[in-house]
Amino acid sequence: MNLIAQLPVLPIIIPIVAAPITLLLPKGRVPHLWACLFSWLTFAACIALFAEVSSTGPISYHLGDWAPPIGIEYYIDLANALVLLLVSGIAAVVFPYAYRSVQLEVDERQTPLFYGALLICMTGLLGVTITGDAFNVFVFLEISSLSGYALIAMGARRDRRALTAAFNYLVMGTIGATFFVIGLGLLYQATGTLNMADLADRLIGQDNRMVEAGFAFILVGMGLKLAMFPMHLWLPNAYTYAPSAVTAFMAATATKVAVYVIIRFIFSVFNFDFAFIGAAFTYVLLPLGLAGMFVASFVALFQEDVKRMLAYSSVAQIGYMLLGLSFATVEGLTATLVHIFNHALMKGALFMAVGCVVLRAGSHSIYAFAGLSKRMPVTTWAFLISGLSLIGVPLTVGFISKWYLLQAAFEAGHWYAGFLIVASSLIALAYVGRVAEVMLLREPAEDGKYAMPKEEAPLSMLIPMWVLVAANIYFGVRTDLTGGIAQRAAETLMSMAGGAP
Amino acid sequence: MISAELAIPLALFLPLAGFIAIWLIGEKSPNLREAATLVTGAILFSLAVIVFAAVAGGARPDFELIEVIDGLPIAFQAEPLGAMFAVIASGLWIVNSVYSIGYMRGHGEEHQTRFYMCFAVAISAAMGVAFAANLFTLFIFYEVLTLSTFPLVTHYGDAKARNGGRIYLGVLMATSIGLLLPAIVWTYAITGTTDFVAGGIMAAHSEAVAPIAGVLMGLYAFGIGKAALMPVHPWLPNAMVAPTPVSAFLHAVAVVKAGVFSILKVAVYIFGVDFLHETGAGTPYMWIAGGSILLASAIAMNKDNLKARLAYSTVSQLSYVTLGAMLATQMGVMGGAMQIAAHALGKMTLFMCAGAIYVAHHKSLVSELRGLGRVMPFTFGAFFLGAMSIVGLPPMAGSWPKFFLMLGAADAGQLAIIAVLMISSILNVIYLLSIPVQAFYMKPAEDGAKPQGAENASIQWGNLKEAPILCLAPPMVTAAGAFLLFFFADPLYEFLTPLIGGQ
Amino acid sequence: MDDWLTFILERYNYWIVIMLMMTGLYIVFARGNLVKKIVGLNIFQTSVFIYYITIGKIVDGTAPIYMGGELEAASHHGGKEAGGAGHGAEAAAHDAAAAGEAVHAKIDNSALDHGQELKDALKHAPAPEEGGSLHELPDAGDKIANAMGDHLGKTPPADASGFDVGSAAGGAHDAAGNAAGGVGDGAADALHGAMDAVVYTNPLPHVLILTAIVVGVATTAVGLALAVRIREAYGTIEEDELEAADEIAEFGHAAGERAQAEAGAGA
Amino acid sequence: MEHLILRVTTKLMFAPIILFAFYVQFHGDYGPGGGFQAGVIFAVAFILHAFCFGLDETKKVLPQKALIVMMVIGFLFYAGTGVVTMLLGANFLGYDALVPESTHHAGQHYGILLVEWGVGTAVASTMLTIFYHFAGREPDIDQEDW
Repeated sequence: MNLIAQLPVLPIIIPIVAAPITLLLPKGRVPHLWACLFSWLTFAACIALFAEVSSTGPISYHLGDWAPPIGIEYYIDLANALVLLLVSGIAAVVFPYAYRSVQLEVDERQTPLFYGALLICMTGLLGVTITGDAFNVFVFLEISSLSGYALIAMGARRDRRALTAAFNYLVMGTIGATFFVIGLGLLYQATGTLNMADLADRLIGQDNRMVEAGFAFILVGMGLKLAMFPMHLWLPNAYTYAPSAVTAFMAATATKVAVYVIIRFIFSVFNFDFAFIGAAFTYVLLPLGLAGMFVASFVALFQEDVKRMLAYSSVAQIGYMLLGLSFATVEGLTATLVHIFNHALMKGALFMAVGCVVLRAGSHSIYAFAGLSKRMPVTTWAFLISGLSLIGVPLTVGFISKWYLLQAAFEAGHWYAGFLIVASSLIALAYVGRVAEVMLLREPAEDGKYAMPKEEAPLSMLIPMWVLVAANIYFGVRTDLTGGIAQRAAETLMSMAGGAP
Repeated sequence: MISAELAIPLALFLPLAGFIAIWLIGEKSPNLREAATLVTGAILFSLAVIVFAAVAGGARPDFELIEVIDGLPIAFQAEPLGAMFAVIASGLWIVNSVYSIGYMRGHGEEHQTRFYMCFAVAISAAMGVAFAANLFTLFIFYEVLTLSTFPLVTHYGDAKARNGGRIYLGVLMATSIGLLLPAIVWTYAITGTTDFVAGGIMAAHSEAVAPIAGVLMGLYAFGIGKAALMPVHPWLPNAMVAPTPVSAFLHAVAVVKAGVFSILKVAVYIFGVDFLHETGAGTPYMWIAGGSILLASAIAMNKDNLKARLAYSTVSQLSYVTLGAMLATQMGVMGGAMQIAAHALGKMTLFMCAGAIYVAHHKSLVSELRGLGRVMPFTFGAFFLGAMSIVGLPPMAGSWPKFFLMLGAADAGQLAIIAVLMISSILNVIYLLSIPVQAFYMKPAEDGAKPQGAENASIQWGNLKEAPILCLAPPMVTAAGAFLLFFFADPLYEFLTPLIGGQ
Repeated sequence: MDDWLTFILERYNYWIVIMLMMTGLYIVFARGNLVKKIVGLNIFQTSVFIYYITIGKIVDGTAPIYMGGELEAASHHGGKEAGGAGHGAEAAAHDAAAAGEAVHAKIDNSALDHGQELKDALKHAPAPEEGGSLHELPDAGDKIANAMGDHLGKTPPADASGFDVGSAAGGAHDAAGNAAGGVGDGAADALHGAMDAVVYTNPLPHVLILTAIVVGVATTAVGLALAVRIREAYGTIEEDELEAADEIAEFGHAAGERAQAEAGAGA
Repeated sequence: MEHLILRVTTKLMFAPIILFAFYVQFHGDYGPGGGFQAGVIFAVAFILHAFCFGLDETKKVLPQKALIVMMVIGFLFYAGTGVVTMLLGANFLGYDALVPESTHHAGQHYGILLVEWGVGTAVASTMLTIFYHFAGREPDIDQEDW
């Protein structure tokens, strides 16, 4: 077996083979270690794949040796290699983190299922990213979503609202996925192919209503999946009541992958010759991105629950990504890709910090954070640094995102958007500052519901969390990986779509 | 002898080493901890002097740390203005540290370790601002400075401190992220660089910049919230909840100076004085600065709280620098630059005196100070000299910047500005000089506690009740500095000449 | 008037699909009962299945089963190639042998692969029915190529742009799109005559839908499982009652919570 | 005794249903059918059994633990085939590598059989697991309350 040649399929094969076996493992430590091991193997495969792609260019892998456009193709270029790296990297950090948190938050009998489902969820997300076949996107999307519903519902041990949240997510997610399939059906009817590259070829010149409708269905379907404002209503509850590890993982990856799908469809399947693409940029993505940035940030400001606050903040951050996209320039696309990566780092770290607090205080209400700096200083600082990153303070990844986004806005001539971007980060300043103030300047509760021992979270949680925090700083200073790669990826995507490079 | 190239990175990292040392020593041995602070300060000052000497010799030592985004390195380069700022900040930091020791111990404050740690980070950030070779680097250290001083402002942790801290952080971050960052990115988007270049980078892209130059200048003028141009000044009075050494640090050593320093840098090295003059982009802000000068002085007159009065005085004085930059004449810039130095010494003196009064007698209202001069003659003597410098009376350093600013205003043909400067000086006299005069010559009010000896008609040496020597000596040193600077204004002028294009 | 009627009647499948789709969506949003929501979701998904299947349906088509003689097989597969994969005529003619081989690839492979991942979701897998039946076909590649060439050659060139021929050759499933409908039909007739052999329905949508059905089953199973759990946790599956229960829990809780926390925090 | 007819019929039907499942399973190689359908039909036999004899009786025949094992094995059978082809030097699921010297792609034949077998096993066990879970849930609420 030639490992390099088989590399593109390994990120899928490794976790998907490992996942069912977790079901057979005894409860307790073993499923966790097993899942950890395979998440790291997957990460290693993704790193190798990324190195391969960035040195030799796009890779196409033919499943079952059937050549595209007939066979299913895995197509990896820089854009999805970056997302693959991100998803598997976050997974590699979340899996070790999960153990103690899951012990507390998930029914013990369900732990093998939990790790199995988390592996499958990761597989699904990786699959969505890696595949070059449009229908395959749907299949993988549903794999990740179905396991996601189950994972969210497992939070029911702590709060029964997890069940209703999961149910609502299921309904919305299924509608979204079905819309996506309708869109694919229309495209298939118009072209007779489902391979993305082939679709792109055959769509050239087909500016008819069927293609338009297909695009609209795909956009709305993915919009539901990625919680594009105003289709975000499922997200806050789902993220709030899911087990902490699940929230950290999904917040960092699931919506990002959906954004990636939109990018892939807009730039690699459709192209700028379609009038409706331009219209979608101007009349859909731009206003919705801006509205999401503000409305969601503003709602986040008034949340008593830190997890829910961060969930709304995620909706706002998705607004940034869509905004970057809507400029339809290389800079804008670069900004979106960079922000996809960076936001995953900061939100992952933030939700992990909340998970640590939940472990000790048993609550993610803001009152549980009172005086946290005196009880869990290590966690507090992790939260603060990633919070600063969310605001966009220099030397953190958030700043890099803001910089790219602002630059894109000014260069695209949308200078007003530039000011709206910073205005929205000021709201982020307000809501992060609110938590920071409670953590730093309030006295901890001595008794009552939020009293907790002066005890740090266990190292098994702190180390993964600080790995992400360190990444927040590292990638805030070194942007070769994010900025450089994202720019190259954006240029490729842009030239595919026939836009100005 | 350390080369100037090496001195720059050392100046940045040394305070961080001091930070770690302070952290490790902690409460175990306060003396050792303070020694660490002072040793760091002393070395830092000598490093700054090395750079200063090199710059005086015409060198432009530089250092590049890392390239963050293509074309956007974190890089440093010393030039006259920055070198001057570095020397002032690091020199006053030593004085401030000595004073802090006296104040904090005299007051029995808590969390002293955290206090000194934050100071160390803040001074490092101030060095970064001073030596920044481009706007990007400047912005980074500007934000670090804001964040590292936040724990200092909220030092007491009570409701008042929380509120003050909220305003402090809110205004500074809101202006820097909301206005300064877009301004920098905009500049970068237009010119493709953020480097500080003698003569400015805008002139080469004048076609693109000219229509928006006014807007851009506004973003800088208000975005650099630390310069406290009205109406973005509220953070400054609200930060007065902090212990006095912090106030001194904010007002004299680093924070506000970093603000006006940034404004000067932008005016001189980004816009370029000539370009600014041609486009007239600075004119509206010149008037705002003028208004700010008068308005803040007027408010200061009505403040009975000594620290609040000094705070508004700072708002007013800072606008001198902004005014100098916006005049867009060589003399204006020179006046602004010298004002940084002169005001640092003068205001430092005043704040430390205020703190000393508070430590010795727990008085914080101006009206309570009557007669106190007879008990604290050294403190009020220093206060008097500092106030003279701020007002701009010879033989104190503060007279030179006023002189140059008037020259600059005359050059620019803005006679009204000269009037503003004159009125401001008169107001300064009223609200600043009246304090020592009252303290020395007036009897204390009938009601309220009277320090023993305050009612005496003259100073009786046996009745003196001065603050501890560590609180008393620093203001006297800075007052003396302000006095000396008056006579050494020419070397400073020579040193700063490259700023205005001279050799 | 006639045109209108034809327009509407010819697309009867779309009307059915749209009606089902809207019914399903309406149920999802209008009904408070969680099980009914799932029923609505099912109807909604089913409409999409029907849509997919009808676009693959060919008038007079039969199931794609291996029917004997190699030549015949070749012609099916040739036909299927053009329709199933919907290649443009140029693409098909360009390298018919390769394309012919690719045909089965798409068919059994997509079935397999879509199935593969899905199975993982619920440990199901769809059946790649055609897989086996095609295994000999690559040998017949040359013949396919010839047959393809013939068919394409006989297609009336006048009204056949490359794209139309491609879709029409497949047996004129509606792939020609709204615009190309008439042309496609004509082309299809021409081809029917030309082929004089068994025409069959494009199987690819079926395979896709098999996959989608599995997803649907999985979704329904998860949804119902959640409904059961909700019933156990709340004692109801009516949405408004659930919301009321949560509200009571939250505000009964939250008011005390806040006071307590404030007191505790000494604020 | 009221279920007598049903039970006898079920007993009679059970074997033919299983047989038909196998037919669909293997004929899937040549015509309509295959692992998915076969798995469902296979599961139906047991579901019918559970309807007439009660879930507990069925669980004696096919305990839930066994189903999980079947599920995993079925899946691994499928994925394993793919991995084996990878080890043999082809791409994932490149069946031709199973019998590389064949002139008529016999590898395709074997590969699909193996995969289908795994699929059938997994589907049957999954269907039954779903059924077990729904049917076996303790009815802690009265029927009227639904």
